[in-house]
Amino acid sequence: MSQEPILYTQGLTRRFGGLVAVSDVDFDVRPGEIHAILGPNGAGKSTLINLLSGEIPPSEGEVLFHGKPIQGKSVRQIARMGIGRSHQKTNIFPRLTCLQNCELAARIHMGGVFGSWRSRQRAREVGERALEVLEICQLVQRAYTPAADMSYGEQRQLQIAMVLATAPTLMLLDEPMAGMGRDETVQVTELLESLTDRYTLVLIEHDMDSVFRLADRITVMVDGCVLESGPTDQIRASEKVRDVYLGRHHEEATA
Amino acid sequence: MDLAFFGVQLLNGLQYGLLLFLIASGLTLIFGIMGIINLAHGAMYMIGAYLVWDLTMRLGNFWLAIVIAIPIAVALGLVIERLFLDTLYKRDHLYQVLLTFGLILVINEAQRIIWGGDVHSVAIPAPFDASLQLTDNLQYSVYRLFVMGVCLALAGVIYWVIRHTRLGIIIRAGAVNRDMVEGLGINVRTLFTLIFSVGVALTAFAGMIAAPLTSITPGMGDSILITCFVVVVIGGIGSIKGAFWGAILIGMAETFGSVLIPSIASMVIYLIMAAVLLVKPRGLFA
Amino acid sequence: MKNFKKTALASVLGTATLMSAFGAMADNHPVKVGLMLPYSGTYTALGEAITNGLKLAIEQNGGQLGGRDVEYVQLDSEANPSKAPQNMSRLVKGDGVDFVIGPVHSGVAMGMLRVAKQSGAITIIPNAGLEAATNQLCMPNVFRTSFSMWQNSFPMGKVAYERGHREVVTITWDYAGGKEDVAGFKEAFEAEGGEIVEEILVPFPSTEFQSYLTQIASIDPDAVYTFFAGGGGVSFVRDYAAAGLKESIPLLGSGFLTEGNIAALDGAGEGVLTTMHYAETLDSEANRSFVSAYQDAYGVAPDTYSVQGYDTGAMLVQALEAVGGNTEDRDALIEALAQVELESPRGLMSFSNSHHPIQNVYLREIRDGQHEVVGTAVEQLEVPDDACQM
Amino acid sequence: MLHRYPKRVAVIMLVLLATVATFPLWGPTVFGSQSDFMLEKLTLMVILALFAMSLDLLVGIVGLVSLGHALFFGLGAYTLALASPDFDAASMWWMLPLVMLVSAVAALVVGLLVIRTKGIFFIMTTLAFGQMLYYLISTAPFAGGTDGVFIMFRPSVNVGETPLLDMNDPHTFFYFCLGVLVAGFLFLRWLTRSYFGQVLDGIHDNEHRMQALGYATNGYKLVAFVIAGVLAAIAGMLAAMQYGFANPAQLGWHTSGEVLMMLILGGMGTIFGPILGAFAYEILLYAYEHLTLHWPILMGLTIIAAVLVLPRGIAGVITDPPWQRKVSSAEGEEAPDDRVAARPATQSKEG
Repeated sequence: MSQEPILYTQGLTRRFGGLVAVSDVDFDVRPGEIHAILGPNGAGKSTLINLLSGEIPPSEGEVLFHGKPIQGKSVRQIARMGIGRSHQKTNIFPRLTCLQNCELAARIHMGGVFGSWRSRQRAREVGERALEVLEICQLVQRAYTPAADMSYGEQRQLQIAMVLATAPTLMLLDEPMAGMGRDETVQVTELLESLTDRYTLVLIEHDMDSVFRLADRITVMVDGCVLESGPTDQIRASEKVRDVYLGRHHEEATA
Repeated sequence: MDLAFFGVQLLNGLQYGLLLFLIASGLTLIFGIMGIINLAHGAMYMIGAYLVWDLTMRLGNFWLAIVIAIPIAVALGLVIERLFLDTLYKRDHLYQVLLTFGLILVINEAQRIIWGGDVHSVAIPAPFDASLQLTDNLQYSVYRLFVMGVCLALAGVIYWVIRHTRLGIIIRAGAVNRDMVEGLGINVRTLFTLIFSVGVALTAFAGMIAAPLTSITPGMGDSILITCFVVVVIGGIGSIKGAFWGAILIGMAETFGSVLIPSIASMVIYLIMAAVLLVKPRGLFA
Repeated sequence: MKNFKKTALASVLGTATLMSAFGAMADNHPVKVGLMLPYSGTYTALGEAITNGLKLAIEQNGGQLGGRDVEYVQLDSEANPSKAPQNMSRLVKGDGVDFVIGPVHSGVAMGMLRVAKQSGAITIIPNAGLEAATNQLCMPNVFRTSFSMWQNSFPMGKVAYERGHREVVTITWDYAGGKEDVAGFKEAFEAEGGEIVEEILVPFPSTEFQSYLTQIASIDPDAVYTFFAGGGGVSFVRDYAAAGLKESIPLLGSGFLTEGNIAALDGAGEGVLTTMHYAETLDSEANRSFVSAYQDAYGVAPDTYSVQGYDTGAMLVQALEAVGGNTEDRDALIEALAQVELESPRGLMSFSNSHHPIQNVYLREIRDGQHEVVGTAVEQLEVPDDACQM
Repeated sequence: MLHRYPKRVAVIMLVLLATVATFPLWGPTVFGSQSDFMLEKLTLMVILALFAMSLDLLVGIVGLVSLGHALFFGLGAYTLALASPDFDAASMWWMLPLVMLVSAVAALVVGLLVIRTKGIFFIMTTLAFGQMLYYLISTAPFAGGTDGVFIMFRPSVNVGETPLLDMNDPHTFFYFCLGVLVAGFLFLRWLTRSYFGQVLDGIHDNEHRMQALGYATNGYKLVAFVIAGVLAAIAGMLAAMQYGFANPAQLGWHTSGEVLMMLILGGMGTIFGPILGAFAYEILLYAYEHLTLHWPILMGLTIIAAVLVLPRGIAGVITDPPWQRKVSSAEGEEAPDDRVAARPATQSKEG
């Protein structure tokens, strides 16, 4: 894989008060791949994602998207550049219906609110786009249910649907399957698989099976640093990873 | 404006600023750690003043009065936190605003029932009841110097706690990101109770040592409250350092503003605040 | 003790009204007196003093007005001008009172008077000193038993000059009352040939005076004239003394600087000169008996506010005697009120065409924590009210 | 669905409207000699309802807790006071647009500064700006200072020379205010259900998410801020008209606090709640003042109780009655509060 990465970081570091959450991380994402980030809790995975999506500024180092630094750009500008993300906490608009959630996401990327106000045409396009992504995420039957009344799994899927609705070139997904049951996990895994041909994904996930099934490359983080990064098979084989990460992961699981 | 005059004004500004810092520090602490907006802060200042007046009347000794008043203030903070705020942390700021606004009404009226509506004052206590000759016709109360000293000392203590103790790390982390505090595996409940009581105590204490320098009247806290807000906004939320420099800035601004540009003296601090917000929407030290 | 005396008075009041109620004829429904005064907030003390004075005066008349019992409707003005019109309207239209007594605060007065103009309700102002009330606004149904800012400060202008002061600095709050007061002093002082070298305005209600005291010291005038009231007055006088200015630069003021708060000054006020239409130490039969009666009733010494309340009560007593308790014929009642002449604790007091008191203004010096009367600054002073001739 | 309420809400509001609107018919028989005063009080409640409703757009819908909303209320009053000719009635045809224009500009300027701040900061900066205007007005020589100013004539509503409405007639004025309130209500109802309203809901639930989606949230908040400001100014103008009196106290932060109380009593974020809240607050105040001179304690405790026990106010009781909570979809109702709960944390992360 010798393509130009669509996003990469150099010496990325972030401190909170005295505590170092991410330290000197070099990280890159190539077009069309699924790049998973593994690591025990508190390893700085979410902080890294937040840095990539520009939601928090780095203390040192920088993030380049399509070769351009995202420093100093607002979250919304970065979103408009084509980085879509979903959060670890279920992060939807509970009082709006499933469809409205997606419309909200689609509308801003299709001429904005006032555009829709002006022309019925635009409004219809937005609605179609929203239904489209619900289709992909198998949520059409729930279109008119308030998000809050949907099952947890569905809410997670809706969140992915919303990211899709913004037609991003890069999707950052923070534990999309967190707290899901087996079947739901499988369902979402399939959903993500169906996206691989069309989207580039950065994925934080605990669920080993899904990760090893989905990811093209994996970066393993421990205590804010990159422990090892490489193709899935390499990581699967790596001794270091097994000891340091899988070991701990086990304790956590059993604890 | 000759040099001596300028010097004295500098002193006035500094003294007022330091007192403001003492009052505002509690406010900013509570904001920073607990994310609680406490409109009743000014009322606490008033309570402090009335407590020390009442106790001085009874005991005839200002210092003794303070020693007894402080625990009362702490207890008051504790009760309020446990009784009312406990339920509010997970709720929108609006509820905090309203509840503490309700507290203002209750506390002010309670004050009137307990201590009445008359104006009171506390005599400047020995051994600081002397004064220095600054210029040929102007004297300066030693007690004001003492107050400055106390404020500086407390500022130092707070700074040290923030910089060099575990609590300090938590406080700093909390000011940046409250989730971290939970993350650090600390009993947040206890921490909050502690912080709030300390915050209230600081404010009440400010009211106590300020008592001999001002007149004790109903609603005396209301006007100081707004000034404190401006200080905190300028300094930056939860930042003790910000509160300090913000307070000094406001102290100087009010002192010199009132003399140099009297026409807009009443608005000068708000103009400064607006200017700061234009440049740094989160305050100078956030 | 205080409380005990309060209850005592209450019971006396109660029985008095009760007895008169028995001896009353069929058509004797009570006179409704509405009090719109601050019973909460900064001005509470004033509101209570006025209420006490008023009730004392009526109590001394057997708790009756013109042979009719009295019913009080007390409403907290909150000293909040924006609520004044609706509160006033509640008393007049809602509770249907025969008189409205109030307020303390000039801003509130403006709001009340707006409604008084529309409704024609008889209003007696027992404190608020805004000039407009009995001049520009000029309403036949509005009386004042207190003072105007001008009336208390004007006499000091002459006094200041006669005491050899030529260059004076004035300092007051940047609000209507303060400006009117200083204007009165300035008028008289400059007429005598004195000069105001600096007019300092302090943001209302700030009590942070240090920078201004420093400024005054650097100007070093012959004297300082000031108007502050309540806590502000206490703070200023104490800070002024603490800054050591009192010895070198005499402090003159309108009476409100120290009125009602002399205890809180604890010595800092000694030697301060003020002009006022009353002093608790006035050596007259009327005053002595008033002071003792007030002491007995409420267990505290009266101040100017109590007197203003007391005279308001006395005014009602006299006027309703004159009309035989008939509150229906408003014109007659207003006429009767305008004719009132009082042997008040403050001395002889009558009303001008604009329904403003014509009264003595005394020069007072604080000695051993009392306002000692140095002399009468002006006999029977009448305020300028060209805009209002009724 | 959001901003759609059970039938009974519409029914209650219509009954209330009918009751209020027909007061002149039944008032005299019920209150007798007091009915004039009661009509006056009712008019005031209607005006305050408009004021509270305007604040609800900020606090309840967008989630911006403003403690300086009285700024616009007072601004409306003073615009009327200062723009009215001394010896003649102004014309409503230009007075109303003027008030709206002035307040819109003011809201834009203030908004540009305060919108950039978040959470507690927003509360404190709005408060401070309110105080700034308060001091400006109370020290400005042209504005009558702390004593306030009279407005001797109510603006007239004429067609050509012939008066369309006699504003000095208490009944006409009452119906005029009621009309404005209803219009304001319908406008806000439409707005909250529009696409724009959807975005505001999104910002309220999770502004951060909205930005992540690519929304320039500050722009939307600013627009809402201006709309709220203009409505508040109209209420302020009516209030000043009613008694012909404007005073700096109308701009003070205590006024802002009071209107927030009306919001919590009525139930925020519902547009119709604040109307109930304004009525409830005024009635309580009237009762308490009659009850005792220590009324502030009662009022204070009422607010504290409302915050602790009835955070969603009267509206909450109507839309989701306690006695049938189990029946109604609990999480569907509670979830929003949880979102709100999550908010301060996110804000302090940003702030």
